[in-house]
Amino acid sequence: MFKKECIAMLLAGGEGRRLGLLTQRLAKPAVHFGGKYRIIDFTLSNCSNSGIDTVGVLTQYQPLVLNSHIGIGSPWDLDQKNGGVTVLPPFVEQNGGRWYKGTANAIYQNLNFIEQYDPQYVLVISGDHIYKMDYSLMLEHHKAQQAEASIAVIEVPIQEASRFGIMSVDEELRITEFEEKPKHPKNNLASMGIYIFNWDVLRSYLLLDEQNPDSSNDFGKDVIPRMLREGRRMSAYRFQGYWKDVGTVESLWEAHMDLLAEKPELDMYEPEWKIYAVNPNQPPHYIAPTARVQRSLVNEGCLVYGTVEHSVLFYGVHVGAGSHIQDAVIMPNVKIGRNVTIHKAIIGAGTIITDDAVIGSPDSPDVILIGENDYIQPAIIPHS
Amino acid sequence: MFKKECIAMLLAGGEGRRLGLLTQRLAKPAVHFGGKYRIIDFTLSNCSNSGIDTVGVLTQYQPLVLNSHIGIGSPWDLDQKNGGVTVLPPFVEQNGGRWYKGTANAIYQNLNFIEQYDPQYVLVISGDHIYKMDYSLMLEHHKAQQAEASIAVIEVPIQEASRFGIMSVDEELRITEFEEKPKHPKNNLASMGIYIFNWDVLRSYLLLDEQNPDSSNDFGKDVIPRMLREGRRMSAYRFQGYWKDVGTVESLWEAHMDLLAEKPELDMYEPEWKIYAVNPNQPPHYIAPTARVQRSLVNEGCLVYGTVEHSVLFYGVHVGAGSHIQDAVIMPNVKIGRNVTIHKAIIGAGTIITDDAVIGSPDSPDVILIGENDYIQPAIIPHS
Amino acid sequence: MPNAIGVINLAINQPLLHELTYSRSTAAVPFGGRYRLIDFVLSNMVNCGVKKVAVFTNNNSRSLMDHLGSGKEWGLDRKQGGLFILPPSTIPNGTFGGDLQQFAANLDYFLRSKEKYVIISSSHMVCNIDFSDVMRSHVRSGADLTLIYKELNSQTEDLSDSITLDVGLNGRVRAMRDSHIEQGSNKVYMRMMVISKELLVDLVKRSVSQNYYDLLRHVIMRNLDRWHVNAYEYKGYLGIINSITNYYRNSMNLLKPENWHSLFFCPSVIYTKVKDEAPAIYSEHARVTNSLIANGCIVEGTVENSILFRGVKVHRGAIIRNSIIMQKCEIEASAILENVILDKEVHVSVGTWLEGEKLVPAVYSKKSVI
Amino acid sequence: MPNAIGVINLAINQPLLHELTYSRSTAAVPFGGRYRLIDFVLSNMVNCGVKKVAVFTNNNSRSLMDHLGSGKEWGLDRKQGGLFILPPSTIPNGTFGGDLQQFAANLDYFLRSKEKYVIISSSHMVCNIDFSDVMRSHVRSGADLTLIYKELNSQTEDLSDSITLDVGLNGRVRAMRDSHIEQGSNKVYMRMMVISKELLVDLVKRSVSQNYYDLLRHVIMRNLDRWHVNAYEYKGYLGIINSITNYYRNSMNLLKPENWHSLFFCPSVIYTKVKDEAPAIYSEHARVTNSLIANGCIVEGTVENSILFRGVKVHRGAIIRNSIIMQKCEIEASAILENVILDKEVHVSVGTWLEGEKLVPAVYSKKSVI
Repeated sequence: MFKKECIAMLLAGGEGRRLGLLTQRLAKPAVHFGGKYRIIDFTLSNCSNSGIDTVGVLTQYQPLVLNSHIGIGSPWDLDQKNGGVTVLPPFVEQNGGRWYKGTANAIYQNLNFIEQYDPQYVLVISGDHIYKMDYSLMLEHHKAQQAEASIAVIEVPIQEASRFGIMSVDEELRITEFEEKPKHPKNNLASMGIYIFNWDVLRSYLLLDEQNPDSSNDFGKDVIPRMLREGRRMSAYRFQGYWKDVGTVESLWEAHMDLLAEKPELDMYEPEWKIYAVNPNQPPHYIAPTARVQRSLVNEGCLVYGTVEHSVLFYGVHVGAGSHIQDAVIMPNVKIGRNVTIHKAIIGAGTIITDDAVIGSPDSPDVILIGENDYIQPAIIPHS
Repeated sequence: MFKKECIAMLLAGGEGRRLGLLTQRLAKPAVHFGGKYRIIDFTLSNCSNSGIDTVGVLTQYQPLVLNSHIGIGSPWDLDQKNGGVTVLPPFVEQNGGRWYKGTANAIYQNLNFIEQYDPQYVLVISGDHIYKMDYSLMLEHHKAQQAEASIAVIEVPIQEASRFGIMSVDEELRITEFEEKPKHPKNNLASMGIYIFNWDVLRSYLLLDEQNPDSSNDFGKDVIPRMLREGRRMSAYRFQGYWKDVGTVESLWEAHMDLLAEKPELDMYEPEWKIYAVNPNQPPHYIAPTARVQRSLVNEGCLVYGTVEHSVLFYGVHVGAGSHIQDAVIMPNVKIGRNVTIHKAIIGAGTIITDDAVIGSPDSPDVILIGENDYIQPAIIPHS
Repeated sequence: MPNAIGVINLAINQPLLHELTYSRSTAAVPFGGRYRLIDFVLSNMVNCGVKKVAVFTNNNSRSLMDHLGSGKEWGLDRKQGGLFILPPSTIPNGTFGGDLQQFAANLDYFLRSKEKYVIISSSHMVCNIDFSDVMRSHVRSGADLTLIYKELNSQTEDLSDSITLDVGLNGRVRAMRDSHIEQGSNKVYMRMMVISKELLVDLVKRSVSQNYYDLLRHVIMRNLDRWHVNAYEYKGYLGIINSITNYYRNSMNLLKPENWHSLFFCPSVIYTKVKDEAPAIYSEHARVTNSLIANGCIVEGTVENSILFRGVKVHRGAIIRNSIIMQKCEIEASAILENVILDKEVHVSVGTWLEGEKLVPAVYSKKSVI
Repeated sequence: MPNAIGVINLAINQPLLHELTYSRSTAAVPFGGRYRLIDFVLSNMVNCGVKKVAVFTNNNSRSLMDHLGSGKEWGLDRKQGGLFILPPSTIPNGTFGGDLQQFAANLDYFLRSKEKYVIISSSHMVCNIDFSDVMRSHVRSGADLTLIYKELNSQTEDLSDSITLDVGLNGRVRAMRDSHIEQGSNKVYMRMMVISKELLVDLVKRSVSQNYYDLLRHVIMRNLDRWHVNAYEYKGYLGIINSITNYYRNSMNLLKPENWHSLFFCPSVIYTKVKDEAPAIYSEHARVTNSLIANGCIVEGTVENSILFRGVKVHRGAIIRNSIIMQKCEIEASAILENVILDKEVHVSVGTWLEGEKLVPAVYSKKSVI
């Protein structure tokens, strides 16, 4: 194995319970996003585009889809002999195995993996967020600040601050205080859960943390506060740009609608920062003479005979004549019959919706969610 | 994912306890062999050379070295987007995980993996043996015989037959009887532990076997006998050629000595059937003016100043002036000082042997084994 | 998996498509909104399990080689086997040697491989064919040679320059005829054959010494009666791309969903070089009907009866009708395009009006700025 | 990782090695029992983390391209970046354009990439150099240009055709001199430089319009006083491969283990195309001394002071002395070879005696049968 300056450990075990039906058979990072991608594609593409060529992906909940999605990493250019992407499920010893206790424990259990690359820095990220970020700039910042740990931060509305790890920093961006989900947040600089550590420092803290029976073995709750208490040099790295946790049905739907804005905050068309995905090898989509498509994203392999407005169609979606899709997210290979109406909904992959079905309504405040591989007939339409 | 006609499931979890020091930190399939390879390289190369491009490698005991050895499968040409090699450790669910109960259970636990390729046939092999075999010929035989299961068999000396699964066959090579390690073997046709199954048949037997609380979930002990009892069409495939289980220190040493025969039974120089290995990127080895090398295999990166007779040197081995190595297997990166004598021994990778040490003797009946990364001085020479 | 090597024979008899082949070989001509012609035959071969494909190139192969790369997109980037791109051969006096010379120069490649059969195909017959079924027919019939044809009607299709087969009731080919088109139905040879490696090697060895250079015309067609020649009928969609007019017509045929489905999905998918483009985005003002749109397109204008390749930008107020717009073209506001083919990266300025004839589209070459 | 693109400049000033370069470019000449010359500079670049390497080829590049393939062996088979093999350029009137033309034709490549520096190197200076250290020196010194040299003694080394540097006490290059060898110590320019991308692009743009074609001689050497030019001293093993004699001498130098160790291990390993050969096997009758033997060799005879590349067979009774035997040669029984270089796949028949002169070895070309 070869020495690497910086390797990434990507936490991808999230259950995403609040995504309901969508995460029954998938871990949250494997949920479809943006007409073409899965959530984890954004983080993997960030690694690839940032020149980080060694990524350990830590899975545990429903790892099969993630495993076969990641494969040998070709789509993200991570199919490399020295490094590349390695899927790291929890380890089973002769006397059994169990899930990672917390984010820090997940890294701890893979010390051996990290050490074979003898890295100077370890980047810890999660596969739960939609954003584009050049980690190499954060690493430059980390080096320039001679920090032992750096945390990427973003300004959030103060009323939402209590959902995040909130930091106070001095004028040199050194972190002076860190509170995990404070009830009364002092400011609005939230941790994005993206860390760069000097590996020797992280290593010693992981070993200490494991020895502490009271620890929940979590970065935000245990490791970061302890490092700060003990006076480690910690720096905040300010991120500006689109960053979204798509952890609920509403936020997943909203994030899709964000892509349909006049000038979306998240630009997926930048040639220098492509978002890579597994390619389904589909032909260009066909828009029939009877169709009307506006303010929408449509992927390859679709056949559209009806009206699609302000919606996102993933690959292989069929929309029958007379159907009207509005403010909806239609995941891969959904087949929609004729004269179907869909408003403000997310339809899971592989679902079949037969003629004349009506899903959602223009004035419903809620997003309707239909699961994967479902079969929806007019009689059994779920309402919110 | 794409349909595959035949995929391979390679059992690589063996502890290889009888290899003692060599398998303290390695699973048996990861043990070094043949001056350049690890044992599993022979099976992986067989797959690659037989045109089988989808291999699941089932690990459990000490999986780390195997994991990083296999990587994305490039050396064996198995770094493929559709299929390729996938390492399958035991699976951890929310309530925990544990080791595979038996060989059949190992396949059972990976039903999902197999099903994504929707194969017609599944080849079950293990990573414990040294042999070259064209599995595509066995598959042709399986099809020609319209068998539901085929077992590769080899003739063994009748006195050793009780160590194997022994078969009786009719004149069409249909299996009429199968006994696992019989006390009084009726003949000498031994199972090589290489099976081809029709996937639908195997699948149903794995499901049945799991429901049987009395089963040890093993192919040889449970699944094969049951299939035979129930009248499934089972065929024997005769293999002729070199095949060796290198499960003990003696057999590992012997197999190396086999390579040094005038005309070795196992030809590693056949251009049409290369044995692939991870490449250590070492320059050609150097034989000094003071050296003498005869009846030996020497890999790249070696520096030889002494005498090497009837021995195998792996890559990066140094042999100091005045040293004499005879009938020995010297694993990677072993550094041997001056005036050292080694007879009939296996020296584990990375070990340092200082000047004047004496290991083994010409007339000792036993093979001396020295472990990995050891440090041997003249004072503390182990004798058998 | 079939016991066969694939040969994509571009050395000879490749139709030229005027502007589209000035700077590329026919096999590299973009087609179907996303593909190059060669993708179809190459995908057909790998889809039936062929693991070794040799491409006989002609002289204009740089863009083809860029497209194929190491063969990774088709799973052919292998240590042994995989994709072999063979350079054009010249006979000693420097003149062009034809495909027979190329076979002869690479006989070693055929002799060394253990496959028993060779599938030889051109790239300008666009189709989605199950070669395993062809192989089964070949082996079952015990033929020396199997020729693949499609039944086409000369009244509805342009069959100029076609070779037709005369097939007996026993399914054997009695004759092959050059440019001999019957009224009504014709069995058009698809420039695809299966031949045993042994026979191929023998033919090449014997013919090359006689200064023949065209395997099909000089050897196969003249000696049909010597062998058992099996005919295999293909029934899926076939596009014969042998002129700009046929290129245009066959492209437009893909706007019928049954053809789209037949060519791209049945029996298997077609692979091409991945470009990692985001899904196409339609603005408020997009008006698209009866069109194929690839990923990476940004559509703000009107598109009718047209094909947009990957990464095309259509600005607000632009109108595109009955046209083929290749990769990364940009059509600025209020431009009007009708019956045109824009090669890659053409830039059409604000308000420009381009119009071709209904059956003879106007072609604008790569990177033009209009 | 260094903020740099690599350029391996084979467009110009490549020494020819007679028989060894009749059918291949100098960069593709086999060396060191297992490698090609280009492997050294390419490995040096990727070992310090360079992710993009452009190779400027000249006209004889087929075997070089076969060797490099998709760049996989060097980890350069990447979607963005990786290995770019750029064809030789000709200026409009058809004459050879030199390296400046090649830079000019590919300015886009440099302008698009975000790296700030460019490492430019030839391939015939065989060494194992830590380019990250060079980069640090370049950045620390604030120089526009860093030139790499090695201190060599004209009494012990053949320095003909060398360019030497005149370095001031402040470490800055005051002058570069062509074939101006001093008695004793010389600072020999290793045809390796680091330059800021911005300066390079500027130089290329300005010089190409003036019909210059050689970046080094026409631009750099004539304008040294305009910039801050930093000198970097390399202290490891250096082999200057600019003639058959030097090729032979530098090969034989590798039989000193300190050179072997320095070139192949310090600071990093050298990558090459993997051939998956088994370890070398020595028979009962093998007598090998002071030699380098690669994998796949089968040695039954006598080998002294020689280098055997991968897959060489030496039959019983054959004697090889002071020779270089390239890949897959076969030396039959009782043949005697002394002071010879056999190119790849030469077959020497039973009892043949081949002898060259002590300093001027006899060279037998690829695939000869003797």
